[in-house]
Amino acid sequence: MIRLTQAPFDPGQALGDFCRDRTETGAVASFTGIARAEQGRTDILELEAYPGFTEREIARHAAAATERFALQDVLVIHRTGPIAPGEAIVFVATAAPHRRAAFEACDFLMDYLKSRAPFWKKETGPDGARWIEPTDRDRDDLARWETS
Amino acid sequence: MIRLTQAPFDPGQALGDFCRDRTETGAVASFTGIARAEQGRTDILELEAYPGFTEREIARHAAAATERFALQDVLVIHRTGPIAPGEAIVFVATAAPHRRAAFEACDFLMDYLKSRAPFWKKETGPDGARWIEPTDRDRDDLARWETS
Amino acid sequence: MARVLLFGRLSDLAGWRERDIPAASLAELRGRIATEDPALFEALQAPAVRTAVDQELVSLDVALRPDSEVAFLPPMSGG
Amino acid sequence: MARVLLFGRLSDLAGWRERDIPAASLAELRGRIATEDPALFEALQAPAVRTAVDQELVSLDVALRPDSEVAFLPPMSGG
Repeated sequence: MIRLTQAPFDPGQALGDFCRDRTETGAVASFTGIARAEQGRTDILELEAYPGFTEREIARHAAAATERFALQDVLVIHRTGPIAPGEAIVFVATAAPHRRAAFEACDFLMDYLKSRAPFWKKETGPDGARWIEPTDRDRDDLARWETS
Repeated sequence: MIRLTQAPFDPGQALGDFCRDRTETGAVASFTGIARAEQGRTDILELEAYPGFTEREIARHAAAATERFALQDVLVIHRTGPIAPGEAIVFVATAAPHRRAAFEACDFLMDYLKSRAPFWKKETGPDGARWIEPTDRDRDDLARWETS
Repeated sequence: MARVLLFGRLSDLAGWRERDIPAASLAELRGRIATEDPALFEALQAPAVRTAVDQELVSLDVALRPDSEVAFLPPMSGG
Repeated sequence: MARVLLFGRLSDLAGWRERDIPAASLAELRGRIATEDPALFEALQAPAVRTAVDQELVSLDVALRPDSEVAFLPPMSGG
């Protein structure tokens, strides 16, 4: 399931719901991205999405991950709008029979979300606002998954 | 923190508590291991620990992971005693400024827990009971982390 | 006519986020933007900026229907 | 005297989990087990079985104090 939300969400609630009533899963990996205060350099983060398009693009990658890693289930929750330091920005959970697939799929989806998913991220701090774009590190991380 | 528990625990609660009030963390990776029914082949899993020794050995590896991956925090919860299919056996959460360190540390700790931590695991099903020992896959997974 | 959407730094640059611009093709739309706002046109030409028509990514010129939605997408970054 | 603990399949094999056995060293303890229960002794010799004295892993012979705790640990598997 893919969910965009303007309101804060609780990653613990999300993981609890995701793990419930699984008797054949074995492994659930999760990732929670949290807005950092950067020692006062960031007051607020603002995430813009393209409603409809964004969900569909993420769903396409979640389906690719499901096939590639033989997942049983996948959940992506992503905040949009203004986000305060300490609030969760993104939550990804993957369910598989064994741990390697669950870990790799979660890692793969996060690399995609960081550098290719249709979100635009603006940081506002005492020095003003700036748009954040993928770093070289993000691009290198993503390149790990390219199949030749 | 390292916690062994005879009672069922909620991985969602654990992740929610672990993520709370973190304004400099950025990344929390988690892994939840769940007891599988194996299509009726497993009725109950029984985990034995060596109280005191087991916690200390895990704490030693958690400290090694903290240093190696520059973690901000780590949490390990492990069940002991009889565990029914669908119940969480193990929960590991790692906190770091960036996602690569959080993911790798969580993966590293799970590989350790699967094949080196002082637990003994017995599966009981319609065909009787058997002790589970690390698989070749588990040993290969662990070998990935060996530094030469 | 097309509904044009700008995201991220592009809307900061243009000073708007959503506008109707009459055009029968993507090429014509870009031409109109070039006339009205050369700085925005320049920004849209960057290879990292992607274009979606009716929520599908396109890389060549395409015809626009009267109710088409055209979105200009600067480099993306979620999580 | 030492308090001896068996874990996993070793306690199934021996039929006990915890017992006091008089011995002044690990070697002496192994000798007594060899006499009383050759099958258990054999199982303890497997290289995969590790030994902890007073909750520290040991690989050579060590002296035992009267209140020492000796644990025999077959291959471990958590998670």
